[in-house]
Amino acid sequence: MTVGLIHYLIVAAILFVLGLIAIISRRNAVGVLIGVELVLNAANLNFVAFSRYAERGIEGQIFVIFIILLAACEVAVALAIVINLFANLGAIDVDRAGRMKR
Amino acid sequence: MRRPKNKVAEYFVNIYRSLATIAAGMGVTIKVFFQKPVTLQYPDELPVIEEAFRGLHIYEQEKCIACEMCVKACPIDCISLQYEGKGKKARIKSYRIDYTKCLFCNLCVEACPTHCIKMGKEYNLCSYDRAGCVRELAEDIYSERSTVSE
Amino acid sequence: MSVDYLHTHEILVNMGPQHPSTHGVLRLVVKTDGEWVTETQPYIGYLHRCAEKIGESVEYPQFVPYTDRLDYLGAINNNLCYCLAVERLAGIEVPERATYLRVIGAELNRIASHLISYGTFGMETGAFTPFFYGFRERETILSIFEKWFGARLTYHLCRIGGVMADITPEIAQDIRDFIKTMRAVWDDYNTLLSFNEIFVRRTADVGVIPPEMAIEYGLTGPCLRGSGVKWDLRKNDPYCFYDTFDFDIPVGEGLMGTVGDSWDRYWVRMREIIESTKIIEQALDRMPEGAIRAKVPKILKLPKGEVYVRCENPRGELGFYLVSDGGTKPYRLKIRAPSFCNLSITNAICKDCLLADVIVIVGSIDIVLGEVDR
Amino acid sequence: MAGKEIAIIIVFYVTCGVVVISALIAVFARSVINAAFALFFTLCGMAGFYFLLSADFLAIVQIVVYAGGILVLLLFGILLTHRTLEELGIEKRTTYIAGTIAGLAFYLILIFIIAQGLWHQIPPKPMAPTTATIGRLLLTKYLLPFEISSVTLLAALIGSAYLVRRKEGK
Amino acid sequence: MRELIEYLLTHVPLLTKVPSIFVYAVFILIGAGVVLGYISVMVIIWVYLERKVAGHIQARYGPMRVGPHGILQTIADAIKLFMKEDIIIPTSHKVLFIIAPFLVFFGAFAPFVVLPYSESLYLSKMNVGVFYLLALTAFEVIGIIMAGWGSNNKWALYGGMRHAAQMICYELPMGISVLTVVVFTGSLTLHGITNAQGWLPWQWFISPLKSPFTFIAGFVFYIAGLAATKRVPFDLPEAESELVAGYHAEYSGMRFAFFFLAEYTAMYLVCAVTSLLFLGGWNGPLPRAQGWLGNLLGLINVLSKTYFLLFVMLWLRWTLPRLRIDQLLSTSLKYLLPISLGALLGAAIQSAIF
Amino acid sequence: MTFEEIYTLLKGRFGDKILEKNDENIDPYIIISPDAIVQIMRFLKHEKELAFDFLSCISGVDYPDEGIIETVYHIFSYLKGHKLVIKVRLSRDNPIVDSVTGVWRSADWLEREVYDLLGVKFKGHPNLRRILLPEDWEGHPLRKDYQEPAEYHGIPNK
Repeated sequence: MTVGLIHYLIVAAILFVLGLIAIISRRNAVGVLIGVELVLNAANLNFVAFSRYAERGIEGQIFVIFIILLAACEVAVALAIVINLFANLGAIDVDRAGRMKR
Repeated sequence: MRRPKNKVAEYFVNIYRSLATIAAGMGVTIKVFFQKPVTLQYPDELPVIEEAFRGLHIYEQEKCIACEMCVKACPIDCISLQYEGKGKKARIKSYRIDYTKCLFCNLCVEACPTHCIKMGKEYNLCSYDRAGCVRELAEDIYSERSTVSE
Repeated sequence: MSVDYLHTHEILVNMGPQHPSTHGVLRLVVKTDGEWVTETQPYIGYLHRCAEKIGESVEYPQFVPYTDRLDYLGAINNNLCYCLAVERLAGIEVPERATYLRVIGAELNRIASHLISYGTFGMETGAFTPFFYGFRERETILSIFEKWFGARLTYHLCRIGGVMADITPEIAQDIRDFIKTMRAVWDDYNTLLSFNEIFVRRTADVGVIPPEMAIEYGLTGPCLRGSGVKWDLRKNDPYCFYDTFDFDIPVGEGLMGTVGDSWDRYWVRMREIIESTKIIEQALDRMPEGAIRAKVPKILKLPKGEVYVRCENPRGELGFYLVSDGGTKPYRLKIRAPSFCNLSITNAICKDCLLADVIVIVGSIDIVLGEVDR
Repeated sequence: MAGKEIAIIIVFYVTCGVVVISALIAVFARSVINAAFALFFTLCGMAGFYFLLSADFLAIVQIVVYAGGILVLLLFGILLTHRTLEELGIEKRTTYIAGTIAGLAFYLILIFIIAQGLWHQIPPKPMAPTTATIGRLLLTKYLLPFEISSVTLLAALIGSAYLVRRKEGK
Repeated sequence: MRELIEYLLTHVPLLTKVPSIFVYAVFILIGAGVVLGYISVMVIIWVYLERKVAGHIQARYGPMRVGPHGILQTIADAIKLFMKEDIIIPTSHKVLFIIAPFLVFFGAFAPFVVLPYSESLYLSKMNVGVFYLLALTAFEVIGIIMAGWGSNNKWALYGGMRHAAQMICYELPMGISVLTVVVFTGSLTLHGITNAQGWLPWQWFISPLKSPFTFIAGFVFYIAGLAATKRVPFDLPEAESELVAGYHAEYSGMRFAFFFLAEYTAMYLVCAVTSLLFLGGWNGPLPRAQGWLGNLLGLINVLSKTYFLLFVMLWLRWTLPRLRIDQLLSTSLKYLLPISLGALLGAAIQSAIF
Repeated sequence: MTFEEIYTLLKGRFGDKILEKNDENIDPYIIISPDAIVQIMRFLKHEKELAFDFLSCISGVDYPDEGIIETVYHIFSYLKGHKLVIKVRLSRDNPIVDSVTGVWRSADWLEREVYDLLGVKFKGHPNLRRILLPEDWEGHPLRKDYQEPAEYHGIPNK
């Protein structure tokens, strides 16, 4: 029983689902961001695993680099929004974010 | 030491000034680094105690006439004196100074008409308990016990 | 300083009474928003030793050693001020030599006090070495004091009607040697700390006290002069022949930033060290021979009346308000402590600054808690 | 079985444990700050996976960017956006039930797909340094995406700085 | 290291019988133990040196009591720290409070795996060595935020946050100044970078003759390294006069010792990496040799350069005041970052032309 | 300006609010009526020729025999270099006087100290709390009839 592609896929699936649960359930905006990070990481793991165990070569890793980059952008912008949310509402509850429209 | 108005000039002046002043400061510290330290290795090397030093009191019992001037002069009532008789014939039973209170102000010495008390050079005040800080300066030379033991 | 920052929740931080840079047991309750301080409230009294109450229960000469414990870094100045108050009320004439000795002692003590202020201020900005250099020279002063009258911290030099001990030519030479080394190392001090770019940036434009504000809050001493007010009791309300000495009154000029910032207050102190050496030199040159103590009765009774005497201490204006009812003990002895009044400005200027600035500001005011709490 | 493979299996399962447990904490922890600290271990575990998958450059990037950058930003965000230190990010439990059920359902689907899928798997290539290859690919074949992403990053930075600046007259 | 193990595995008959995984495990443990022991010994020497240098700079002697000239003082202190009561604050977040010092220590300790001391004296020749070094600072950051948060003390939290802000800002110029060197060497391994420098001082990257840009980058790297190791003038996270002790205010005994160890280890690391990247590493004016003699000479070269840089660190520490937090950030973002970017650009142009 | 000139100026301006003067004392003083203190002080500070811009000291003196507490203000002028002592006599049982914090900001802590140690209440003071003694301390120690408490929070006095 060597470690193969399936193992990584299952781990990635677990991470993906956990991230999904966080996105659905958390009301704290930062908690939702943590969920997004988990989902992105799950995707990254799939990419890297495929790039090793499939015939596509190293391209998968390039995608991972772009994803990490996008994650950095996403967190920066999201945190800016969260802080604005906090400044306007005094809380970062995503359920109350609809009020931002005024 | 005004800073230049021009932003670009200020940028480079700041860099130059930081580096220059830091280097100058390092020059001072390295100079001292190679000089001989000025501190004493205390228990091995003892400081020179000057003649005028106001340390623990020295009491010359034979001169004491039990006039209580020192007791009155003390600002903090740290001297307690027990005696029989007055003047030259006074028998001093005890002369205690409470060093937990003493201010080392020299007022008792100045008040003494016969110069029987003065400040010594001893500066070690440590003691294991509060009671140890109360020093008995008078020897009990008049009691029976001390004459017998001699 | 413009305050433009991200507002978050406020935290209430208790700085002191046990904090490395509050000079003893000062307690500052600081309201912060991140690193920004929005409010500072000082709380004092942790070192209250009832000095005024004690003053009412001891005889006049017996209170002199207690004055040592007010501003313990400038003890001779306190002795001097109290003795001047008693002498003025009792009408005691002090011999000329004694007055010069008092001046020498007080000025040496002022240098020692400013050296500590130099060291601790450096320490508060994070530089440890100036502290040791300041202490190195201070030790020399203390050794001179020890040789002269035998004490290193609580001097009790001035007595009512004169001073305790005379100086020998040897001690006079020591003092002259010290002045020479002090002037030499003074430049090193400035290279190491005063003109260091980091230090300048930390202190310049921080805690600016405009002159009107300084007067309004009753600041005295280097804090007042740092704001550019040229006022020194030694020149403006002279005592002990200070008006006959040739020395300058350094005032803050805003050399590194605004007039009245922390750097100016610091720099006034540094320059006062040099001015004090000038006074000492002149006093040593001009000192006549003669008695060092006036004839004062053993049991001193002061006439009924009251007097307010103030002196220029290292930290500002020390005042003694002495009320006598004709007995051997003061009826009322009020001490106007300079640090106490200087400290009252903190919550007005420790606002909208960074946490590190609070420490610099409190350090630049240079308080001694023994005097604040009495 | 060769020693090296046993070692890989051990390392894989240990990393798996770290990742899954810390991810569980990250999702279900009551306090958001605990979740963020747990996420740190998840991210480090991911880097471990990348090492196992012979993507050494990616593993380092993962730690540098995720653990050193994004996570610290997240922590800043958490600490900046809470009124008091005590109530910091305590979540209510009620919303979790629905979320967990939905997640589990989705998980079953995923497992079903993974099990059904006919994965065309080749025997793993030997471990080799990837840095040079990635660098070359980024500057030749993927130059355009690379440049676009750098512009995106810049735009995101400027945008977020604009968003959090203090508004005039406030 | 791996070459050594493989050599032993194939040549020592006894080892071929046991499964190779055990041999690997044992050798990894031995390697870790050697590094740990080496660090401990070094830290003891550095702490002693720091106190001696501080003492003499401040016109005093420093430790003199334990052993001749106090050389056993640090050992006594270490024993004291490990014997002290281990206090865990009841109001703290226990888990974070406990793991934080180990995480910080791991972050400072793990980079030693890639540090070479000579051509053949090293543990691992990781091909992303320099990046690996930078990556591991993340552990330190998270560990310190954890310590600050877990202590449940406002001063500690301030310390943790300050450190996080500081690290985010100073990693950038640090990484970019490393890239300035990498532009010339085309290699991310410490071996490759060191070997690209000759054995005379003007062939090192610090020399303006070789490239003025790496000369600047060397300074930037060293200053950023000072900030990364929280040394004066960048010691804001533990600023004594402001934050009492910052993030480790609530730690005592052994846990405090771990922070202490980590700080000094990180100091050594920055000095060693600077010496490898910019000061020629094991290349030096000493005659070159092969085999164990070469290793020894390399070790002497690296250590002497490292100790020189370390002395400069101490010297700076006992000379300078501390920056304020806004000045700290602007030093990095306004000064070091543009300067290092300029140096990188210049280096790229230089390497393209010549 | 000499003391006499200041006195005549004040007497001319405020009339019977200026109760008494004593120029035999070393520091001559003026006793004024407590109800006009803020006006008089403000006049002293803002009048061009007087310009008493520096309040150096506020002291309280307890005279139990006469049943009064005196509050003494020592004021100086940086501009003119002259000085003045102002006294206010208050009844010992209920000493209340208007605060001069509105005139000089330095009066803030000085008045708090007098309140703390002698129990003089300053009307209009923004923050009249104890300053040197703990908040829950009883009595005002500098009054002549003050008795030391036997213990404070279980800490014996002797």
